Amino acid sequence: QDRMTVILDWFVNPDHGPIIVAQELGYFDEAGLEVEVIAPADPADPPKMAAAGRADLAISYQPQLHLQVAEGLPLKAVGTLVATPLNCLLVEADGPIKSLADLKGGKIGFSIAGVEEALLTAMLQQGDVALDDVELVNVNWSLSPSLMSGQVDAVIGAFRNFELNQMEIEGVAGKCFYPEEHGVPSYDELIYVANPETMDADKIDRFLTATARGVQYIVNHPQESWELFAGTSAELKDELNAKAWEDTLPRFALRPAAIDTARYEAFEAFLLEAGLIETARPVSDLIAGIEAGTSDAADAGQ
Amino acid sequence: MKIVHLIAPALLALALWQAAVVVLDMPSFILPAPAAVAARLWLSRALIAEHAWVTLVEVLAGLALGAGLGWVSAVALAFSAGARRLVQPLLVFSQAVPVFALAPILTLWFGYGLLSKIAMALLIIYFPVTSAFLDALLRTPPDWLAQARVMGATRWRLMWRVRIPAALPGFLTGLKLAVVYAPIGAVIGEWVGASRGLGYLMLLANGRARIDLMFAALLTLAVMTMLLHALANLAIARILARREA
Amino acid sequence: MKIVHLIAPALLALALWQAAVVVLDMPSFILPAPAAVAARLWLSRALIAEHAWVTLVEVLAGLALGAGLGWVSAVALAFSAGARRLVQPLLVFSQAVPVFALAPILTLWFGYGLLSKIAMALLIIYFPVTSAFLDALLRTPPDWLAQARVMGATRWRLMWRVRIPAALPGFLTGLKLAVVYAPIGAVIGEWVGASRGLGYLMLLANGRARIDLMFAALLTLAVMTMLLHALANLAIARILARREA
Amino acid sequence: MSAPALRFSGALRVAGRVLFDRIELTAPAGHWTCLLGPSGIGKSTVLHGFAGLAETDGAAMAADGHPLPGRVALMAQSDMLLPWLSIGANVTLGDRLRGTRTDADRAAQVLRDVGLADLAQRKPRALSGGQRQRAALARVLYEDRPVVLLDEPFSALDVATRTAMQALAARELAGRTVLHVTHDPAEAARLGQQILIMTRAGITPAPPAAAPIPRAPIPRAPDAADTLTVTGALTRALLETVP
Amino acid sequence: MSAPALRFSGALRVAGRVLFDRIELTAPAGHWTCLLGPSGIGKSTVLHGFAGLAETDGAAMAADGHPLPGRVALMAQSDMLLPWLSIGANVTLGDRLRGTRTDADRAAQVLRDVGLADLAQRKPRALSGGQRQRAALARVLYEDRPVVLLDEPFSALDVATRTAMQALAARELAGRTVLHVTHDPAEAARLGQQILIMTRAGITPAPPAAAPIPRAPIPRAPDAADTLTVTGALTRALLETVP
Ligand SMILES: Nc1ncnc2c1ncn2[C@@H]1O[C@H](COP(=O)(O)OP(=O)(O)OP(=O)(O)O)[C@@H](O)[C@H]1O
Ligand SMILES: Nc1ncnc2c1ncn2[C@@H]1O[C@H](COP(=O)(O)OP(=O)(O)OP(=O)(O)O)[C@@H](O)[C@H]1O
Ligand SMILES: [Mg+2]
Ligand SMILES: [Mg+2]
Repeated sequence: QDRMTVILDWFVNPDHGPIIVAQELGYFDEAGLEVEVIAPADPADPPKMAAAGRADLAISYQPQLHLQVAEGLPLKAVGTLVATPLNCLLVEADGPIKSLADLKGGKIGFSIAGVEEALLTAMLQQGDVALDDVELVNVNWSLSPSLMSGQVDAVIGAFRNFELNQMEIEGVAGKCFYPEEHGVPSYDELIYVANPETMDADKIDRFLTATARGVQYIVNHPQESWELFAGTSAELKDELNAKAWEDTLPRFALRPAAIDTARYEAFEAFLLEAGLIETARPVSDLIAGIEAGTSDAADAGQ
Repeated sequence: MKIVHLIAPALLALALWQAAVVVLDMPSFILPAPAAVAARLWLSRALIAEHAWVTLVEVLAGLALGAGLGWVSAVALAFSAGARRLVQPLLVFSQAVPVFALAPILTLWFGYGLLSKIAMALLIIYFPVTSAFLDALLRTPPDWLAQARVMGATRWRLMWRVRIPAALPGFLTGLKLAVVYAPIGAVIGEWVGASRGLGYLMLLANGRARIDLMFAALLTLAVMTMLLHALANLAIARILARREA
Repeated sequence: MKIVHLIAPALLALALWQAAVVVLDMPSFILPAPAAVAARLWLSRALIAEHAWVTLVEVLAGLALGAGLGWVSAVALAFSAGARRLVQPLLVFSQAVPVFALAPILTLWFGYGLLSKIAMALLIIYFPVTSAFLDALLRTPPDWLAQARVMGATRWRLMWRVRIPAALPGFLTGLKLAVVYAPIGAVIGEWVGASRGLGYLMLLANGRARIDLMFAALLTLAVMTMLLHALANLAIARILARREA
Repeated sequence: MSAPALRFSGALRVAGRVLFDRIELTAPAGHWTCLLGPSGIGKSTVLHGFAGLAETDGAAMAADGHPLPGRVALMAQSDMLLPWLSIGANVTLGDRLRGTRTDADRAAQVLRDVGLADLAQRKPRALSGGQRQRAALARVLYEDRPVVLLDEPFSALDVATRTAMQALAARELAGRTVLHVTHDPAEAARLGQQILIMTRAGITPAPPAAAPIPRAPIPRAPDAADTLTVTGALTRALLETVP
Repeated sequence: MSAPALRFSGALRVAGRVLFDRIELTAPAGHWTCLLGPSGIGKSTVLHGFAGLAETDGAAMAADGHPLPGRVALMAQSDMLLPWLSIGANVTLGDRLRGTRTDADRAAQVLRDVGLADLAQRKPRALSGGQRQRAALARVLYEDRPVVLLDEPFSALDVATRTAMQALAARELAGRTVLHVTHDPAEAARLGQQILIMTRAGITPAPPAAAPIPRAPIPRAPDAADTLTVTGALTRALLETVP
């Protein structure tokens, strides 16, 4: 059995379904892996720990990877966990904001992730609103409360599979403007990253294969897999997680080892244009297993 | 300490809380009503108790280590003005570092286990003890120092027999602060990366908008803090009452 | 205070820092080398200065309010054992509430402006001042109280002329702690919701993986804290030296 | 504001311990009473009783039936000066604790009387033991109360200063009810209009009839024959008290 | 460990103020020297000089040339008892500060000698003023040093206790160099083998030739004729010192 340490992006939640299910069903065992899953409180830490060699694998966000690589962190993407954006610009469904244009002069709350200004600039452009026309407030720990209590008109950084459900549970209907529908190139929200120098490609390979079986099981047995997931820990069993499970299910990457290089290329270009990075790097700097100059490779993880 | 001294402030707190909810029309996703939190506390009692136990262990460990280390440091610093000038700014520095900058460093050193959590709690508890005790150690009445000097006291014995006992009230002031900071210290330690403990539960509940659960955990933490404080206060009052009588 | 007393600890800190980086082989994205941070500090000096200014204003406002309110509360509580029993647990309670539970409540009341940040800083500063000062106020030497009683002192004048001056060292102990906590208090206040200030800058830099910028901001904060502390220490030493001579 | 007689009648207790089941003492109105006795017998405790500082259960009272608080000034056995106040400020402390007007002229006067005029700005720590005692004396004189309790007020003074201070106190406190604890028989002989000795057996008048207290007004001459006679008689009486 | 003579020769300073530009004092080896003088003149400061507590620039020294520290015991003007230690523990404090063995029997003995055997377990706060002073005396006796500095050691004691304590001190400190500050001429006449008076003019031997210090060993009888003569002569000399 090879030992392996995986750091999640945050505490265990339905986004991590495939890993938990693979663990519970013994898929890792069968792949000869003894996987230690660590749940941090701060999503900024896992990539650093992976880069520092403290973990074999970390879960991060694709937009973050671009920034981190630009800042020189020895990290590359090695797989995909959730293959669509989850982030969205959330407003109250019954509120005054019917279209992006209505945000002119409004307040938008965000919880710092680094790229929200870029996302907002692109999205607001579609409503002919400039970033200077809105007031940005870092609301850190209270994304949906600040929206529901009317302190801000919209929040960016909300996850469509959570905050929407959460508002529904609180009895306030929410509405998402999806970045990928409003001028932002589509991207993979949750990805696996590792330090390309120190990583053990074989272990990672086996890990991704096992999680692929996990995804398979989830897709085939949505109800059983939910019960399996919720059974791992008492605090996971609640209405919100149940709803989130359903909403996350179709978004899991069915082929975790596959990485869409085009998405990385496009997002790198997007960030360059937004001024968040100074030079566009080739995808070979972002994705493991891609030779420099072979940006047309479709699948890196074979 | 009569039981009414425990109940009266609790009732006052409940009244204030209920008033905040009703009068200020607080939405339940920001501040749930006491009744809702009580219900959640009852429903999730097993869950909360399990996590509270973890935190309590961290609190006690952090407190013992923090107070012990604070005591030792204050005494060491009291010996030498040079050390004080050199080290005190660094202690101050340590208090200015926010968790999120420290967390990666701590976990890199100590890993994700109990150690990094206790290190974090310690960092929070340590400072007030050291600071208040050192302050008191540097204020020994000069007449006593003179008398001890004439008696040929060695530096260490002077410290042990005169300066430390004379500074006891200062140490206890620091300890009282530490007792109050210990639980929040442990909770912050849990943010360094934990999957157990009240801090974890609160952060999880908050992130997933289970505000009633968060407040139930928070209430548990607050009660833990207040009980610790009441206990410490009682013990300290006993010690001081016996001291010169 | 000679200039060497400022430089020696700075050099020690730098040496420790450099040693941590070199000996422990700290990756630069977890703890950048001093030189890298210094370079960033210089390059981004305008940006950092702008945010530091915001934080400094919050720190000074929080300090003035926190120390002032702490002073007033300690005196009020020293008057009445009943009030103490009722209110002290609530003060302790207030210290057990983590920021993220408080943040939505604070911003709901105070909005996203300066107020909520000052409220947060105040909450952090207030407690050590109140606690240390109250402790000292309750320890007035009984002989002085007796003498004042014979002289027919009114309660308030007894407080003002005897108990408060006698407790001055305790207040100053609390104040020294407060000075150290004020900057981190302001920074935490900025996490509650802000678009300016060193706390915001640190969060942003952390989010953008610009660790050197984060540490440059952190260093600025730490230096601010240490200067405040050194200043307070100096002033306090002067006050105490003049007090009985 | 006439000076009342003082009467103590009942148990003498301190910190929960009973020193005497019953003790009787009367200090006549407007007169100077000296109280002597072995160390640790309870003299200071009696003074504290009249000052309202001991649990006396009403054993200590003014003979005129009015409450004592507000009419008493106490000079305690240790100086009780506040270390952060100058000597001048310590002298007028009473006024500032009561919120009554301070009389700067009177304060300057009493400080001059006790020989500390030049030291009014100093803090207590910067004084010698005898200077501190005189500052405490200045304070009790400044207080200007009808009942004055003095606990070994001149014990730290040299002969010359002590003689001068005794004369000062006798002059300034004339007409007040003074209860004065002292260990110095000569002092009692010079100042006492009544002299009491406290022993395990209780409080008894002294000296014996053979050497009655002189009629001369106080302060009496320290070297007058009858003063010396009383001193001798008192000394003998005190030497007989087994401590 | 033979007792050295003490010599003070130079400026007398306290807290940066110069009290005397130059002052001379010798306390002969193994003898008892009494120092009298007006309040505030600088007597305690001289003692502090020998105790190593004042900035004397070497003005205070032992005549044998060896350093004084370690050979001196000081009984200060205020009792300096540590309030959190019992009387018994206060008496043996010196040993515990030095790390030398405490002698429980000797401690019990000195406490019995000063009449505090029953109070050994009490804390200082629970004692009367005179009891605290005797505790401080017990401590200085327990210290057992060749040089002993006493600053008004019997000032808070009644006549009987004072007489007993004087006798005790004379017996226990025989053969040591004692420098004893006092305001009581009778005490000086009883104990002094040399008597000095400190005035603004400096330190001069007393009493005058007309009343020489008696040859009798100390403690002398308080009521012996020559003791009384010396007392009288000293009192006169002291009354002439203008404070
Ligand atoms: N800390 C100080 N700062 C300034 N002056 C001081 C200080 N301590 C003492 N003095 C002054 O030094 C002088 C000598 O003081 P010292 O205590 O030696 O007097 P003394 O002769 O012992 O008097 P007493 O008989 O009253 O005890 C006094 O006039 C006093 O005011
Ligand atoms: N706080 C206390 N607790 C217990 N006993 C006390 C306390 N204070 C005083 N005593 C005892 O009460 C007795 C009387 O004390 P008090 O101070 O009245 O004596 P005194 O006659 O003034 O003696 P002195 O002449 O020594 O000042 C003493 O034996 C003392 O030990
Ligand atoms: Mg007494
Ligand atoms: Mg003196």
